[in-house]
Amino acid sequence: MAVMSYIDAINLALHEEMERDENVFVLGEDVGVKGGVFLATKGLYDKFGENRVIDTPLAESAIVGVGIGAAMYGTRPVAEIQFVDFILPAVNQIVSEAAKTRYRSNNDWSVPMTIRAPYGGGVHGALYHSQSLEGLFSGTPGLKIVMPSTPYDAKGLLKAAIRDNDPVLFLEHKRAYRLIKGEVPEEDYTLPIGKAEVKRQGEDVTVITYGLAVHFAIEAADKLEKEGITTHILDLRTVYPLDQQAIIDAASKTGKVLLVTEDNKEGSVIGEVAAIIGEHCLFELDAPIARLAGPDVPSMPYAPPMEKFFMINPDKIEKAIRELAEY
Amino acid sequence: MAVMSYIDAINLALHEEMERDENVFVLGEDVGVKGGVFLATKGLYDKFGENRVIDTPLAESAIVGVGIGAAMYGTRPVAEIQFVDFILPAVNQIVSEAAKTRYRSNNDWSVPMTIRAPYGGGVHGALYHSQSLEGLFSGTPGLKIVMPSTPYDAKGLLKAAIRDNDPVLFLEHKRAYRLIKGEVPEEDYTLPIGKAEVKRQGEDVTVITYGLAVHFAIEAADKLEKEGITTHILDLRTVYPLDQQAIIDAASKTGKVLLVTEDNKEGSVIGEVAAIIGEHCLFELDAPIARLAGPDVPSMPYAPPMEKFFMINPDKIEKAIRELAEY
Amino acid sequence: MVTRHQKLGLDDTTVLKMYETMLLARRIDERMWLLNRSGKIPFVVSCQGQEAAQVGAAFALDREKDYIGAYYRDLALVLAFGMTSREVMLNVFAKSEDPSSGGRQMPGHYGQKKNRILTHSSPVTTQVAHAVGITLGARMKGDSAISLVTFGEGSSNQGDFHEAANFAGVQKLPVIFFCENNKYAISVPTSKQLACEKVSDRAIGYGMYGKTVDGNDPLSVYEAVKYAADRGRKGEGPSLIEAICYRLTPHSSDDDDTTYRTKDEVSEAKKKDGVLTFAAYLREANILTEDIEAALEEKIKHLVDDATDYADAAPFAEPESTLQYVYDEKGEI
Amino acid sequence: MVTRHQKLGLDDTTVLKMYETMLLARRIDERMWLLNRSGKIPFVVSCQGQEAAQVGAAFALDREKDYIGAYYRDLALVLAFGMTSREVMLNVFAKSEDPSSGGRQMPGHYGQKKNRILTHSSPVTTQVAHAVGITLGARMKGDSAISLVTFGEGSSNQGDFHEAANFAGVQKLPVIFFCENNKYAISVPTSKQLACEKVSDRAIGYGMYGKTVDGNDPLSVYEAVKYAADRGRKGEGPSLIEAICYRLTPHSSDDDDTTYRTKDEVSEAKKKDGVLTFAAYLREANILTEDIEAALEEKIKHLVDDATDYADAAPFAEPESTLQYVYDEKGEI
Ligand SMILES: Cc1ncc(C[n+]2csc(CCOP(=O)(O)OP(=O)(O)O)c2C)c(N)n1
Ligand SMILES: Cc1ncc(C[n+]2csc(CCOP(=O)(O)OP(=O)(O)O)c2C)c(N)n1
Ligand SMILES: [Mg+2]
Ligand SMILES: [Mg+2]
Repeated sequence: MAVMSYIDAINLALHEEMERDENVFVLGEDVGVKGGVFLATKGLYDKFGENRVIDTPLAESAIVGVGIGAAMYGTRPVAEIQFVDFILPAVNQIVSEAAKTRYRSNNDWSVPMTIRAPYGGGVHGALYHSQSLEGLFSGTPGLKIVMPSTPYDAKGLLKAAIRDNDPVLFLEHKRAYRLIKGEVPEEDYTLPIGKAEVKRQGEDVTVITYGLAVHFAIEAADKLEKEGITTHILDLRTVYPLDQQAIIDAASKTGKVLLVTEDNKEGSVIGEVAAIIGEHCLFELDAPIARLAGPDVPSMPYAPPMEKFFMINPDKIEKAIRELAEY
Repeated sequence: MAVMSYIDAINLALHEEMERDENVFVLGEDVGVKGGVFLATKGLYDKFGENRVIDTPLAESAIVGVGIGAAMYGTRPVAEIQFVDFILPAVNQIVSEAAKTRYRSNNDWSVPMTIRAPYGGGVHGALYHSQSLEGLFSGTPGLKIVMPSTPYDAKGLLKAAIRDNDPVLFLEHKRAYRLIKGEVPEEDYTLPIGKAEVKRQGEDVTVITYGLAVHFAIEAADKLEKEGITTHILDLRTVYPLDQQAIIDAASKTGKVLLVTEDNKEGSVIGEVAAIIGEHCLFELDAPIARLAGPDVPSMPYAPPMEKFFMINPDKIEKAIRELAEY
Repeated sequence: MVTRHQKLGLDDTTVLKMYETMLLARRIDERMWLLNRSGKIPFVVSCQGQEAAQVGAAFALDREKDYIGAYYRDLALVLAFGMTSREVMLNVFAKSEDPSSGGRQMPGHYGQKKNRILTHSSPVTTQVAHAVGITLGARMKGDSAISLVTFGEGSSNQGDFHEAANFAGVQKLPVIFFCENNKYAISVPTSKQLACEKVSDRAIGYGMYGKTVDGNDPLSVYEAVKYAADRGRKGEGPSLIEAICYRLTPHSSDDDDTTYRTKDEVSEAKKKDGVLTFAAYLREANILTEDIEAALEEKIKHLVDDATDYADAAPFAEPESTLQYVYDEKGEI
Repeated sequence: MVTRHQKLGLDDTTVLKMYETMLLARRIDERMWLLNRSGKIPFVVSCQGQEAAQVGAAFALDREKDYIGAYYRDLALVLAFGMTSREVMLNVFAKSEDPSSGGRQMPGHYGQKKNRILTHSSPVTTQVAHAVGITLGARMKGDSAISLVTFGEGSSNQGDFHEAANFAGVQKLPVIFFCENNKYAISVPTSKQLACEKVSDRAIGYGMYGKTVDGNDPLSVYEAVKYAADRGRKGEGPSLIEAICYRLTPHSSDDDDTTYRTKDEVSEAKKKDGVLTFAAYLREANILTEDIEAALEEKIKHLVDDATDYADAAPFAEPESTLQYVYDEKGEI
């Protein structure tokens, strides 16, 4: 198996899906000639031409809205939003339209579309190139939200998203793009949307998280293992709708739960994870549910000291796990 | 004190604030000559003229965006969005702009604007005239979200919202408009944004909710009282940022908590309420945290049997309280 | 003497069919109001005053192949595209068999895949982008179908109109942007909606062909839309056609229009009602004889009665079916 | 002989000041790139190629009274509106004293209330609506201030442009929509952004005055913006002015423009660089003598050095200050 970066796994998935199915096409800002500002769509324009790799005008609502129409027609658009922060002009098309099309038409019409967008901080992106916006979309029945943490998951889940018959919001951590590397099969495979995965077995404390924070948690767990504290890590992978059973199992396993997100704390998806635990396995718990998240300020500032203050990191997670273990 | 309907209390607050402060003005679709599709702005056009009561073009992003500019200038716009379902084209202006202006300018600029919108179901409004969208906005630091349940609260909180120096999303239950009546002082008063209120004292079960559901909960509690079950009801009033202490106190009081929302269950604001409880008073609980909410389908259908199936009501709440009481 | 419709290449049978479709729409619409005022159905939104424009546009398309993105006033348009009276009434009564939504959406929210009528929602103007996407998908698959998408003049001020129009312009997609300008957006008159003289003035900003026509005259509308359709099929890109109409009813059954416009204004407009003026034209041309007219009214009355009875008697969807079709039920999750 | 600038009512001192502002912007911009390439600062977004347009526009306004909604390339514009070199460099270095954001936003996100420069964000085109709102508020308070709001040609395709322009048109607000068309939106050329010939073709759709001018010539820009400003102040409503420029640098320090445009194209454009051509004009008119030019360069070098040193040495905000100013701290919650 080849070792590749997270972004290369995404690029590979796109190449493979476009080869496999001529209904798949890509549209977005700078995705064509330039290959995307992060180069996630590199090589597609040369290989598949401008009819299937479309540099659109700078208009997110149209990117999504036109994508919806093309999906209704029967193609499988993969729309790129340059940064998730810039998805907000398209919220109406995503929430009112893409997510509700099947339901409102009583299964007559559907929108098999994938919307990819980089999210997350730690790259000097400041307020508008660092956000986590999954929470905003995570009360939208009809939509699925996938946030892979590893190159392996990224490839398998992106292929599943493209083949899914409903709209999928596929969020990629921009700092993971080149930071995270891992083994990725060259052959075709998909992974199930809607399923969380245990990324590490442990007995003392359960960490439930997703995206880049999975790696931060693993780093923290590695350190703590030397002190004899073992950590059970559940990677949500799909943050909406949540994999309830996996959450219940993971929380019950150790009875001490730390929920981690890079998003602001209040209103993030880990609030919903806490609610599921409170509903289903409250009496399995030996400690209050702990949450580690960004502070409730609009987003992370640009200046390095403030960005660092905002961002979660392995040290903060380590500290929170230790506190729980000692509870 | 006069007894008046929920919508009359809102109308009164608007009249009073516009009289009190010439910086206050109203803008939105049909708010002028017609006085709003629900008549919430009735009489304002005649009294204050078309410069302060502006019938805008049909364009929500402009209503909010132009409002933001006027607020930056120093006036106090009160924008009406005709139905909260139609606020989605304005999400970018609300989330990226209004909510982040003070923070991103390091306190140099600010947006003292109120955005009013009717929400909620039970009026044969179908998918797009019944939604509860507070969950979508409830991870937006810089914004406040107020959802009053009574005419008294509506008047006091709307006046507070208009005088607030930051953007406030003020959501009014459209079924409450004419259904809910109550005593409202003719004189000027405000109520604190950010504070929940105990609407009923009880010992057996705590219900935490907001909006129209407060009345459903009271109705249920009245019935249950005859069976000897007493219910403690906390009305959140501000659903973002939440009043943590009031939630902790209310949950701890009875040890049995039912959270109620009319919104879809997964990702709603009551998930965050559950998380606060799980974090702060888990060991005060004698039963799992229960949640009663709409099902996770896009929104409530039009046909009466399906609408009824979707909507929460006093019976469903009564049943849920009884189950908890008997736990 | 060559008649106007013959000059446009329309034969007598076709213009009669156009009139029939307009009249059917009008009669169904009138019935909806009766049902509403008698408490049978909670909500009506009307096409009255816009039938001529809709039918003129529909007949300029290939109704076996092209797509329409309709909006809530497009009763005549969807009838022209193959939706039946029964299907419309099932929608109005919100019954399980309603092809548009199975009773999930409000009346007027038409959609039907087999007739290539896009599903639409209440937030205005979103359908405009979808209609653009349809032609993008079609082009990719070598299908020469075009699409026509409708919206009110108020809705032409939404950002989605601009973004979708520009997208279609850049990609030279065969989309016809069809604005049904009925002079009001609920209570707000065009003078407070638009600063341009004509909505079609916006065409140049998207490199489109633009034209404003009399929406009470189905033949003028036909001519303009036909021209736009031909352009589209020849690869010359999108067009923006504005049909000037008048909303003869209140905005919906929830609206009281007397608070913002005079009765005089409405009765003036009624004189130009396309259903009346087109009938007059057809009588003049000796196509709509007294016999034909009586037979038509009779046939339509029967259709409307039958549709009403059928839909009234039809069952609602099961309450539990509320939970269905959030996601593809053949797929995962 | 009467010079072009005299015909426009501009005296020699003023045009020299215009040039000085352009040159200062250029020199600060160049310094930013040096700082970036030497690893001192992580990010640069440039004004190079747009100074002439910005300065021409600024000088047509009342810089003691009017408002600007700037975008991230508007270094010359904000300098003309009173932001100092030090303040700009504090923004570039993201230091606590940065008046735009206290180091919270990326460089180029200008804002300064005391100089009536609206705060702006990264999502493009949102500021257009704000600039409209400013004049609505001003009018309500009897203030005759107008506003000028800038954006790229790519950004003119956002829905917010359309909605705000239409709002201003209907309300006849004195807003100048100023499009700095630099031919690219990152890698996407105008041919893939726009189907109209000129962005100003969109003016008619909003009942506005529209004009396209050479953005390399500050005098042409001055003339057009002055005309628009006068119209606005006379109550004749908004205008859309498009200045044709060229982006002389990559989109930002993160971009490699050689993957989508040729070096030849860029060097051709450099020949028309407004900083050079306006200098030539001033030399021709004997306003920019060799002495004056040397003194100017000297003065500017000193300003840029001082600003760089000052900003480099200035402290960052405290980490904990991350928590400040989410809400009004004088108020509740
Ligand atoms: C985004 C959005 N905002 C507001 C509404 C409420 N609304 C429904 S119809 C309407 C007026 C539409 O006017 P116009 O586009 O002229 O169409 P008409 O009804 O006149 O045919 C409004 C404001 C809506 N449906 N969607
Ligand atoms: C809503 C939004 N989408 C995408 C981006 C990413 N982005 C930043 S600048 C830019 C191109 C802007 O082009 P143009 O408007 O022509 O301005 P220019 O940079 O050329 O001056 C893009 C796509 C953004 N900032 N905001
Ligand atoms: Mg209209
Ligand atoms: Mg540009």
